[in-house]
Formats: sequence, C-alpha cells, structure tokens
Amino acid sequence: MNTQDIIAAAQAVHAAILGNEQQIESLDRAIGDGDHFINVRRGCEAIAAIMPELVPLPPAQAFNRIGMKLLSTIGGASGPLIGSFFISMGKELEGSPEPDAKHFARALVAGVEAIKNRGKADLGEKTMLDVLIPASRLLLRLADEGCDRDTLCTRLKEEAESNMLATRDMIATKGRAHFLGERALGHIDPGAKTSQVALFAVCDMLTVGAAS
Amino acid sequence: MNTQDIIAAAQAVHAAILGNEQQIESLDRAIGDGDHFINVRRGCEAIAAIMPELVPLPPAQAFNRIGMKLLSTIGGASGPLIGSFFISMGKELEGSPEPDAKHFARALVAGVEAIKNRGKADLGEKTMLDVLIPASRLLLRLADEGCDRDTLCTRLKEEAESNMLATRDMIATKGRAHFLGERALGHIDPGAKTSQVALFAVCDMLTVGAAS
Amino acid sequence: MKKFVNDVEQLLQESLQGLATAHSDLLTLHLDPTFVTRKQLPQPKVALISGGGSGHEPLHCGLIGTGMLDAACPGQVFTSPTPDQMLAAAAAVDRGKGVLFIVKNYAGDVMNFQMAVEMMPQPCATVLVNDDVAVERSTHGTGRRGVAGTLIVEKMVGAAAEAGASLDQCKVLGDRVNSRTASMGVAFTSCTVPAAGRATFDIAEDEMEFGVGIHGEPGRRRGLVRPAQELVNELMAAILGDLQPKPGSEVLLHVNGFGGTPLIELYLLYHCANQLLEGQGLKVARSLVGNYTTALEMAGASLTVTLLDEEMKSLWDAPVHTVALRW
Amino acid sequence: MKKFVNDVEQLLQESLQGLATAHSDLLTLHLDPTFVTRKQLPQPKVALISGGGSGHEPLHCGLIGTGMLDAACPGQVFTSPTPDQMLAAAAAVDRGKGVLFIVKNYAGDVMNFQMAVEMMPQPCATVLVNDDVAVERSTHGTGRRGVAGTLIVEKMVGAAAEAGASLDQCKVLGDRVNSRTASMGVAFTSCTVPAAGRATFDIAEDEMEFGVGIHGEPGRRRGLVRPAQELVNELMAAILGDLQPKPGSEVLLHVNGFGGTPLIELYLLYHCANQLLEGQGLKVARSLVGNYTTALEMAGASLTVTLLDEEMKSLWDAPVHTVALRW
Ligand SMILES: Nc1ncnc2c1ncn2[C@@H]1O[C@H](COP(=O)(O)OP(=O)(O)O)[C@@H](O)[C@H]1O
Ligand SMILES: Nc1ncnc2c1ncn2[C@@H]1O[C@H](COP(=O)(O)OP(=O)(O)O)[C@@H](O)[C@H]1O
Ligand SMILES: [Mg+2]
Ligand SMILES: [Mg+2]
Ligand SMILES: [Mg+2]
Ligand SMILES: [Mg+2]
Repeated sequence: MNTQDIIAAAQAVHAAILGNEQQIESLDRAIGDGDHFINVRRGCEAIAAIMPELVPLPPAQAFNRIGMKLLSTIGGASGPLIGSFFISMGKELEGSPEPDAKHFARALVAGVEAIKNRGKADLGEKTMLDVLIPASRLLLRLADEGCDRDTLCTRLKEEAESNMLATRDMIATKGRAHFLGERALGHIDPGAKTSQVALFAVCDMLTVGAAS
Repeated sequence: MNTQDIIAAAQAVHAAILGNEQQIESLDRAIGDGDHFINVRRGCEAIAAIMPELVPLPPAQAFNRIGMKLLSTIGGASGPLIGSFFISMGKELEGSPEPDAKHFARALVAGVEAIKNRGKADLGEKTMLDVLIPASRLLLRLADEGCDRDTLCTRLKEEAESNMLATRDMIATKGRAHFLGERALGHIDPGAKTSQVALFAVCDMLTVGAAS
Repeated sequence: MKKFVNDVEQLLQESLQGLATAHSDLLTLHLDPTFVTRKQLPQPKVALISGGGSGHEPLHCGLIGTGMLDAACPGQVFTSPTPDQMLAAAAAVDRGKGVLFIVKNYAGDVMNFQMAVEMMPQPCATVLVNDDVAVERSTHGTGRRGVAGTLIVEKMVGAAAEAGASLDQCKVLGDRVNSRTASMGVAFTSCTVPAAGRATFDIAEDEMEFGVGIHGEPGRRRGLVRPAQELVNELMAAILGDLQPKPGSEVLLHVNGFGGTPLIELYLLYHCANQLLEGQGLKVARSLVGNYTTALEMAGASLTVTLLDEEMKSLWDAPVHTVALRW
Repeated sequence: MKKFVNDVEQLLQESLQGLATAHSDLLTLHLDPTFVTRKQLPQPKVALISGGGSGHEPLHCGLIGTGMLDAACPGQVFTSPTPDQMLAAAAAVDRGKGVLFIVKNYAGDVMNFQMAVEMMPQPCATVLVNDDVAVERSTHGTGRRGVAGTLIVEKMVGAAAEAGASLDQCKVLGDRVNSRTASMGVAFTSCTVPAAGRATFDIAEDEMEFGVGIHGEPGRRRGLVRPAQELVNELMAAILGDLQPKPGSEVLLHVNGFGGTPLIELYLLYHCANQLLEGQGLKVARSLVGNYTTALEMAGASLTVTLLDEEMKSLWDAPVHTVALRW
C-alpha cells in the first residue's frame, strides 16, 4: 500500500459519504444532534483540499497529516476520534514506505485502539466502535491467514454490515444517544453507519477499481 | 327606552359577538393584528360585570358608565372609539329618564359623531364608521317619520348589512388595514363587522324578544 | 398554540409580576390600573412615560430606569393600553416638571394617549414615533408605523431628561431623533397572540413578508426568501432613501430581532448592513444588536439607522440602567 | 428552512465578524483558527477559556469581558470546536497564571478540550459543567449534560479570577458552583441546524419534549403540553430533588429561554418558579431571566437553581462587562 492508495481511498470514502447523506443525517437527527453528516463531510472536504500536499508523503506521514487535519476540522465527538484514529495509524506505519497487508492491518488495529482510549468506549456501547473493532480484528486475522483481497473485502463488508445493523438494537452508553436511554432503540448509530460506509467504499475501490 | 333596555341590549350584543367569534377574529387577522374580537369580548365581559351597578342609573348615566368602562377595558383603536361613542350618547341623553325613539336617534348620531372626531375618519375609509354613519342617519330619518319599530329594524339591518359588505371593496385610509394598501381589498373591515353584528343584535332583541 | 401560560387571561399580569419580582431593585408594578414605574424616582425631572400593547418585550417595561423611562403602561398583547393607565402612571411619576409621552404611531395608541392627554391636569407633551419606512407616508392615512426606532428615541430623550432638559426641550429632541431615524423589517414566520390561539398570518415554507410590522401585520409584499445580503440591500435602500444621509455621516445601526431569530443570524445581518453602510461612505459610530422590539416569537428582524450628531452621540452614550439596556 | 444567511458555510464566520465589529470595544476576533478574545487583557490573572458548538448565543462569546471569560472557541453550529482553536486561544490569553477551561459535559467538547490539554505547554485545568438533571447520572455513561448553569459557573469563576484567585482556587470554585447548580428544560418546537436545513426533530402541535437538551436532543419523555405552573412544578421537583436544599437556603433562580420563547412567557415562568421556591421556604436571593443559553430558535425554556452562600453571592454581584451580562 502506498500514498496513492490512501488518496484514492479518501476520494472513494468522500464520494460514498456524500452518497449516503440522507441516511447518515437522519440517524444523527434521530438519536444525536443532526450534525454528524455535516461534520464528516467537512472532514472529507478538508482532506480533498490538501490532496496535493499528501502526494509526496510516505504513508505514515500522510496518515498523520490526515489525522491532524481532521482533528482541526471535524470537531464534535467524531473529530477527536477519527483524528486520533489516523494519527495512530500513521504512528504504527512509521518508517515503512510501502506497508504490506499485515502491517496495514496492525495499523488499523492501532487506530481503533486509539478511538477506544480517546472515547473511553468499547464494544456494545452503540458507537462507531461496534463496526470498527470487529472489522480491525477480522482484517488482522485474514491478513495473517494470507487471505486473497477479494475474499477479504467480501468478508469485511459482511462483518461491517451486520455489526452496523446490530447497533439498532443497542442502548447507548456513550455519545449523545446515551441521553436517550431506551428511546435510542430502533435507530442505527450514525457513527457506526459512516464507519460501514467508509469500509465499503475502500473495499469496493480495492476490488473493483483497484489501481495497484 | 330605559336602562332595562340598555342592559338587555348589552346582553344581546355580548351574545351576538360571541356567536361571530370566528369571522370577526379572522377578519382582524387578515387585515389587522388579530385582536379585535378579543378586545370587544373583553369589553362585553366588563359591562356584564358591572350590570348590577347600571340597574339603578338613568340611561344617560348608564351610557356614561358603559363608555368609561369600555374606555378603560378595550384598549386598541376600538376602545377610545367605542368608549367615546357611549360617553357622547350619555351626554346627549342627560336629564331624560326615558328618552323616546327620536331622542335616542339623536343620541346615536351624537355617538357616531364622537367616533368621527376621535378617529378623524369619515365614510369610505373602511372602518366601523361605514356601518355606523349610515345607520345613525337612517334611524334619525325613520324615527322622525314615525316609522314603526319592525319596519325600522328591518330597514336598519338591511342598511347595516350592505354597508358592512361594502367595506370589502374599499382601500383603508384609517386603522391598521391602511398599511396594507390594495392588499386589504377583498376583506371586510372587522370593526364594520362588529358594528353590524351589534346592530343586528339590538334590532333582533327589539323585534322578537322585546320586553318593553 | 404552545406557550408557557396558565390562564391566557392572566398571562400579562403573571408575567408583569415575574418581571417586577425579578427586577425588584429597578421596577415597581402597580395594578388596577396596570403600570410599571421606576423604583427610585430621581430629583425633579421631566417624567417620561411610554406604553403600548404587550408582546414587544423588552420594550417598554424593560426600558424603565435611570437614563430612560420613568413609567410604562403595558396593554394586552398587541392592544394599546387605556387612558386610565396613562393617567395613573403620570400621577405616580410626575415630579412637577411635566410629563412626556413617547408613543408609537398606531391609531389605537395615539387615540388612547390623546384621551389621557385631554384628561390630564399636568403639563404634558407627546412624541409620536413613526420610523417604519415600509409603509409609505401618505397625506390621508394614519402615517407610518412606530417600530424599533422607538427605543432610540427613548434612550436619547431619557438621557436628556435625566440631565435636566425641560419638557419643551425633550419634546423637540424626541421629534428630532424620530425624524432622523428610519427602520424596516422582514419576517419569516408569523406570531401567535395568546388570546387568539392561532398564528396571525399564514406564510409558506419559502416565503417572507417584506416590510412586516411588529404585530405581524403585513407590509409591502410577500416574496420568496432570498440571501441575507440581498435582503439587507433592499431594506437599506428604503431606509437610506428616506434618510438621505450626507456622505461621511455618522450613524447608529440597530439590528433588531423580532423574537424568533437567533443571535447568530442577527449578527450576520449586522455584518451585512455594516459593510453596506461603510461601503456607501457612512460611518457606523454606534451599534445595537439584539431582540429589543419584538413581535412575540415571530422570526425575522428589522434594520434601523439613526443619523447622529455630537449631541445625539453623547445622549446615546450617557449612562443607562434598565432591565434591557445598561451601560 | 428560512434563515438570514448568505452561504451556510460562511454563516458562522460572517456572524462572528458582525459580533466583533458591533462590539469592537470588547472583543477581538481571530481566524485560522477561530477564537474570540477580550479586547483588553487585564493584569496577570488566570485565563478563563470556554467554548463549544455555536447556536447557543450569547453563550459563550457574549460572555467574554471583565469579570468573566478571556476567550471563547466557537465550533460550528452544535459541533464542538477543535483542539487547535483551544491551543491558539490559550496562547493568546495566557498571562502566566495558568489557563482554566470551562467545558460543558458532552463527549465532543470533553474530548476536544482534553486533546488540547494534552498538547498544552501551559499549566491548565478543566471544569466540567454537568448541571442538567433531566438525564440521570449513571456510572457507565458520559454523565449529565452541561446546560444553562454554565453561565453561572463562568460568572462566579470569572469574578474570582478577576479578583486574583489562583488556577487551583478557580478550579475548586468552578467544581463547587457546578455541584450546587441544577437545571432542566422543556421544549415546544425543534430547531434547525443551518447546514442540515431541516428541523432536528418532529413534534406535534400539542406536544412538548420534557427534559430536552440544548441541541434539540430528546430528554426524558415526550408529553402533552400542560399549564406553565404544572411544568414548573415538575421541573423544580427534579431540580430540588437533586440539590436537596436546606429550608431557608438562599438560591439563584435562572430562567433561560431557548431562543424561540418570548420574554412575556419567560417572566411568567419566573413568577411561577419564584412562588414555588418561596413557598418551599427557600429565598430567591438572585435572579436572571432571558435567552442566555439558547438552542437556535427552539421554543422552550429551562430552569436553573444554584444554592448560594455568601462567597457565591458576592462573586455573582461582582462587576461584569460583557456583551450579554453587564453590571
Ligand atoms: N465515546 C465515544 N466513543 C466512540 N464513538 C463515539 C463516542 N461518542 C460518540 N461517538 C460516535 O460519534 C458519533 C457522533 O458524532 P458527531 O455527530 O459527529 O458528534 P456529536 O455527537 O458531538 O454531535 C456517534 O454516532 C458515535 O458513533
Ligand atoms: N380612525 C378610525 N376611525 C374609525 N374606526 C377606526 C379607526 N381606526 C380603526 N378603526 C376601527 O377599529 C377596528 C380595529 O379595532 P381593534 O382591532 O380593536 O384595534 P387595533 O387596530 O388597535 O388592534 C378597525 O377594524 C376599524 O373598524
Ligand atoms: Mg452529532
Ligand atoms: Mg386589531
Ligand atoms: Mg391591536
Ligand atoms: Mg454535534
């Protein structure tokens, strides 16, 4: 994986987020404060604006730059979480100009770990972590097993989809939805939804429109 | 006419105003500020509350008391106008314990004159005066001619009805509707409507449920 | 209708009781008839009294105090108060130097205050405020409406009265401030008179009422909502067309919210209006932004410009201590 | 959506520019990153910084000035600001006596301020405000929300900092004021985040959201609208249940409008709440009524009670000179 891949993935995620505006927005309106889509879009636009800066950077620095940019652009609860995610990924990849799948998987796990620490949250709290934790674990396992890219992506998407849907039946113990108690039941967590959308976008890019 | 008649008329007017709430209210909402019905109802309720005080008074003083009470209860544009109306009627009837129809007609004319002076308005300005001026003139003429009560009331009602309706096609040059210019066209003036409703109520009381 | 209310008939009185209790250092509430006076009546000075229908809060009761009004007579919501209130208020605050009534130019207010004036034993005068340029002057009509400029008249005349100006001087000053003040507003939503229980007017999801009055009365025309800068341009064209300021003039810019528009938007309007004025070579020397002359919960705002001179600037800057204005 | 706006993306910045221009005697606006500071930075003192999503105006930028905040970091509407804003603000207003962040307890605000704290070179501390009793404390959750009580914390800590209190003293005081403050609100309508363009929640013509948050988040339950006194009774039962005041205690009563409710109703609520408190043997020693911690144009209000002591009373009474509070 190189920085070209990161840029392509960022573009794919950006497009996918825009394509899911309605659902993401209505989820945060239902159990949050209605800004999650706008926050994430603002983040995507900020990254799009610094694309030229990213091109010459090695992956580790590109992730760091992305993380710092998102940290100072998104705001809200998701800003520090997503920002920390990329910053930690960058840290894990330091010194590696073109990391392989296993290394990338370890970076993803480190990024998710950063979200857990920053948000003091874990599985089952009806947050983005309910999609990200299992996805990172699965990726690590499949990459270790040397699974081929297509199978890996299919499995990741299945996992993300079902875990995203599973947040519907959870009571939140973190984030704004927490204040709702049982009234949050029946609504998917917006952060879980954007995480699934982003994962789908990257997987689809890798399997269909893959450049490298 | 004696104070009993005045009290009965006040009660009839009160009931009639309440019966026309919807229309009066919607007219002032359309070309005014929506409070005319409430203002007039507040006035009617204040008079109902001082009924016992009125009973022993001669007509002149009863009208004066009613006028002063309305003046301090209704407020808005209609308060000083309706208040002045009754105060002037009372003044005209001074010294007359049981005025006849002619004297009462002159009092009505004096009351309407007071409205004209207070509001600096005249015929054709889309106000209550468009009902009241012609009605007072007609009453004066018919009373002079010795017209019988039923005919008189029928003629008065016809006159009030058509003049009330005619305000629909006027542009206002007084009152809040004035600010609307041509946009007031197509709406009856609320004050003209309440005047017609009040006149109808008194006429109906005199012809159907007459006590004296 | 959804409002914080117990019995609609008692709303005004309960609210005034709340006001007087919350600001018992500043205000005294009188009932039967209803009026509010300044707690500490100062040394002999011209007594300034205003009043009008309620629903425009903080106008007028929130403007009672040092450097501004001595009393205010609140009517029912959007309904002018009655002469007995004005007479009682005058009797309570007259210090022997005469009474000045500051009245917004509406038929109801004018007639009720006029009747009070006719019955008053004290020397008195009246300043009629008619700053709203939305509805053109006309020779026959009742004339223009009094809107957010009223506060500016009350502030400047209040400062003059506090400094010892005579009744005549206060009257002349009030007329002068009024003649140098112009306003116009636009509304996005209607308001609901509590006793009526439903919105005064209907308006579509993409419409605005241009030149609206502070009772939700219609103004110049109904139109589609447009960007803020365009609205400001059009409002200012009417205002400056009326005032005809000389280039380089100093002005006071007042952005007034009608109640239902958040401050974030009012300050954006201020930004647009300030840039426009400066762009036309005028100097915005004083500013006031906020909900001062409201129409209950109506969403919308008005712009007011007052042409200043040195005297008016120092009257504006003079100390004021009321519920709504303090410096 | 009908709002005064040019380009939704520019709303916040244009509004802040309006604010800074209208109050150029008090405020300085900084861009890239965005924060607002007090014009005159006083003698060395603990620097007080607050911030949070915009849409709650006048909170927090309207509370910058003598006796209150030194800087505020406004985020996008209802979205917490970012660490770079806080770091830049801290660098701008730190006078060498440390920086105190006053933060409303929301995951986003807490995490962003926490990241700033981790990156800060200066000594600093954080007071988390969590006065909203609508959503119960729970051991697992993020805890209660910070709402209108934030202003009270900022006022009292601001007075202490101005008087020379140390960073530690300010932190202890802030925590103490927070622990003696409880709030709860109710909303009749939703609000519309400009960038979203539609109402955050739907609510029927006869419904209210009981225990609503200041972002239009749902609260305890949806219910039918009831008379004001009943709502006040229920809100106060929750508030006093939390504070457990001793009979005879002195309290501060703050009635806060969410933006879309007229003052006439807020004062009626004050009247009801004041009577209730006095009826329970408490003394309402200080009062504040108005739109201070808003949720854009949401109709509704919250009640806040703070248990006072002599120190807190004198901190409340200490001079303050900001856009929104001045005495
Ligand atoms: N403590 C936390 N840990 C992990 N994720 C969280 C946490 N708090 C919130 N989130 C995620 O953030 C999302 C909301 O993000 P966003 O709407 O942008 O911020 P805010 O809640 O401040 O408005 C939630 O849907 C949830 O997935
Ligand atoms: N100058 C005037 N002369 C006569 N009638 C008037 C005048 N101004 C207003 N009116 C009448 O008063 C009515 C409005 O009364 P009301 O709604 O109670 O007062 P306001 O206009 O102050 O709200 C109008 O419909 C009109 O008939
Ligand atoms: Mg959100
Ligand atoms: Mg009316
Ligand atoms: Mg009226
Ligand atoms: Mg948010």
